[in-house]
Amino acid sequence: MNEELVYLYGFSTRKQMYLDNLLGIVSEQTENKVSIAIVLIHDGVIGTSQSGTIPSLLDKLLSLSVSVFAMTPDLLARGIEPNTVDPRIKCIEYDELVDILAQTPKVASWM
Amino acid sequence: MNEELVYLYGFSTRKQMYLDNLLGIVSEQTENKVSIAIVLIHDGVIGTSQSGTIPSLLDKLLSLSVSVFAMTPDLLARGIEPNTVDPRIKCIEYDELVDILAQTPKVASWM
Amino acid sequence: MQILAITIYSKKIYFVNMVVFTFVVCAEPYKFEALDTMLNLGQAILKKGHQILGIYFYGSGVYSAKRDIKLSSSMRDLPKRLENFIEGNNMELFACSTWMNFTGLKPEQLIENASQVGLGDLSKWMAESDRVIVFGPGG
Amino acid sequence: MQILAITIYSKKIYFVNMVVFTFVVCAEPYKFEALDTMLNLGQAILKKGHQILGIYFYGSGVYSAKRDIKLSSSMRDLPKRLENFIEGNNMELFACSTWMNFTGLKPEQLIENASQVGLGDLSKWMAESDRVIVFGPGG
Amino acid sequence: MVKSVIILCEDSPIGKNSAIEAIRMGAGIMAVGDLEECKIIFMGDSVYFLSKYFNPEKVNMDVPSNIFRMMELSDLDVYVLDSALEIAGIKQSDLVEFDNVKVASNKEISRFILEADITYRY
Amino acid sequence: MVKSVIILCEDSPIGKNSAIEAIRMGAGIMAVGDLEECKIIFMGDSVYFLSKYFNPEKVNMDVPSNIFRMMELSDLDVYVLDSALEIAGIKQSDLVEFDNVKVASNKEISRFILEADITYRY
Repeated sequence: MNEELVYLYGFSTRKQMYLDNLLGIVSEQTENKVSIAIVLIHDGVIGTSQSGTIPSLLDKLLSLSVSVFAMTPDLLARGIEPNTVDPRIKCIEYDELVDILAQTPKVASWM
Repeated sequence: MNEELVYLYGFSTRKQMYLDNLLGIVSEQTENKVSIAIVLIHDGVIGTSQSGTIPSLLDKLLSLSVSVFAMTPDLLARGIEPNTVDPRIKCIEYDELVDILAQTPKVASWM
Repeated sequence: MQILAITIYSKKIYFVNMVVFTFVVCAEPYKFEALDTMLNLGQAILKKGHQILGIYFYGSGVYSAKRDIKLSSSMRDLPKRLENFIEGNNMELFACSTWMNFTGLKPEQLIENASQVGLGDLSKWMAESDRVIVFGPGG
Repeated sequence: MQILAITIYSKKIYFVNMVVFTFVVCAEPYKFEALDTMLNLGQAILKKGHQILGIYFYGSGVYSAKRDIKLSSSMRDLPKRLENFIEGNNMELFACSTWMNFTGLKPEQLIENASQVGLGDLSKWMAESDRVIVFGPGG
Repeated sequence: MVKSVIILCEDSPIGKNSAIEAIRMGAGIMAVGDLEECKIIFMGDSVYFLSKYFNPEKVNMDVPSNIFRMMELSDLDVYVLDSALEIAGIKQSDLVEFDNVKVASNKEISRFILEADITYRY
Repeated sequence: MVKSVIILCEDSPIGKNSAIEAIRMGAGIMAVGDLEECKIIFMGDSVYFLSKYFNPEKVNMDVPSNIFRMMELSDLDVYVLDSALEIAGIKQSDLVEFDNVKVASNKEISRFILEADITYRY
């Protein structure tokens, strides 16, 4: 919980194009040992469940040394059970999101 | 020019998800010897130029026995030179689109 | 059916019948290109002698039928283009009454000759049309 | 800076300072979820004791600040929620004047306590904020 | 002369209003009796709409019970693409229980589109 | 306190108004003098906007000369991702000729985002 930058990513990870761009940038940033958090919000939570197919680009993102979160309310709204979410993702509530936003100096809104 | 069904496809072929769905359906329809036309319109013309990278799903679509058209005005508006478009695609003007729409009994608007 | 033209393509002869179109537009203007393409395609359809029964605006497409907007001088005037298009070609323009409510648009805010109706009128048009072209909500 | 709380996480102690937020909303209501999330996140931010300077509506986001819409009984009343949110928490709501013009929205059609301003006011807010969260145009 | 209509949905039902509007539109055009048939096809991310666990209240959005009632009362046939359900991890037993909601294969949906007079994506 | 801003564009400049609005917004927030810096980054399908062959008049849409003037007159730095240009098949010599339009690598853009106070996608 001492990341320098947090991304709020709000697009279905099954829409390849946008995730491609995020992945390219975050890969580069983590290579330089910058500590990054990514919060999957809105349709960004789609594709995170192990009950279904996890898109390969999301899998790549999860293999980087970044902290990845998913918004529990967004999961539940879509009927996705947080228990089934890939264990590399931490499911969080709005009050935890607020703490992340307050404690991370920089926010990138990608939604 | 005696297709049974014409699709008007209006999304960037670099947005994988939508093209996936179209490809699945059209593949099935052509297997059953149905004659299909696809008109790439709006952002659907993106990805057609051999000067750039042709998305692999578009390439798959072009390898099916379907007639694929691209709207010349949409290409030119985006600065894509019709001469560079994959030769499996026929570039057409609005008046040719009207003929296709008038002569093909069924239209699917995917845009 | 009225025969409009005979065209020859790939050594075959085609008789082009007069075809009746209906348009449905579901995206807002200036953000997505749906309305622009509808106008471009509409002009080409009429030029070839086919008919357009009308244009139905659904969802945030209803914003496309609003008059009295203030544009900068370099921007195309879409409400005016639309007004000219339907007036010059004697066709109807309907905005979905449900979405007029959801957006708070009033009938008097619509462009010249446009009116609000329910989806029943769209189905009537569909049943009278040979082709229906739908410009989706965009995005 | 005002310290709001001390939290312990992974055996480390964190001092939580009061953080000042600004929101920007660029999508229309009922079509995209931007406005809903803004309200959810906004409530959570205030509950934790942080501050929100204001909400700026840009692009077709300006439709979100319109009052006087007619919803069906099963629909959430977003203009009312927004009105309650800014009124109960003493914050400002601005709609971009350029986009008010492009959409033909009039200041008197905006919800209670909302007003139209230029982008200069947004940059002033940005300069006074610790965090700016932007809800994009959607799609 | 159009008699049968197909509406396609591909987008997430929370992120965008497409699923709800496809049904509202389908029910609306079927109400008067000018058309004979309307099928709504859910594929891609839209399939979450038909999960019995779909719960927009979790993000303070509208419960779709009214929309489902519209769907039931009208003569809409709602189909959901089997492979899209699999990708989303939704089992058939997880689907909302309505008589007019059925699972269909890509083969069937491809045929539906060929049979219908018009098809459009909302 | 925010002093520097980055706006990201990913969408096609004809299909959606994102490219134009990103510049309008960037120019607008830089006009008053509260902020020190604003960079606009074009990637994905948005890069067609910066091709010198970009020509919206072909579909009867607005010529972006006003928007380009806005871009020039304000202190905006406009960057375009090199790999996105390559995918689109746009050579550097095909780019509009403005002093404030520059090609940047993924490495550079990644650094810009780290350096800026806030980043957002329009």
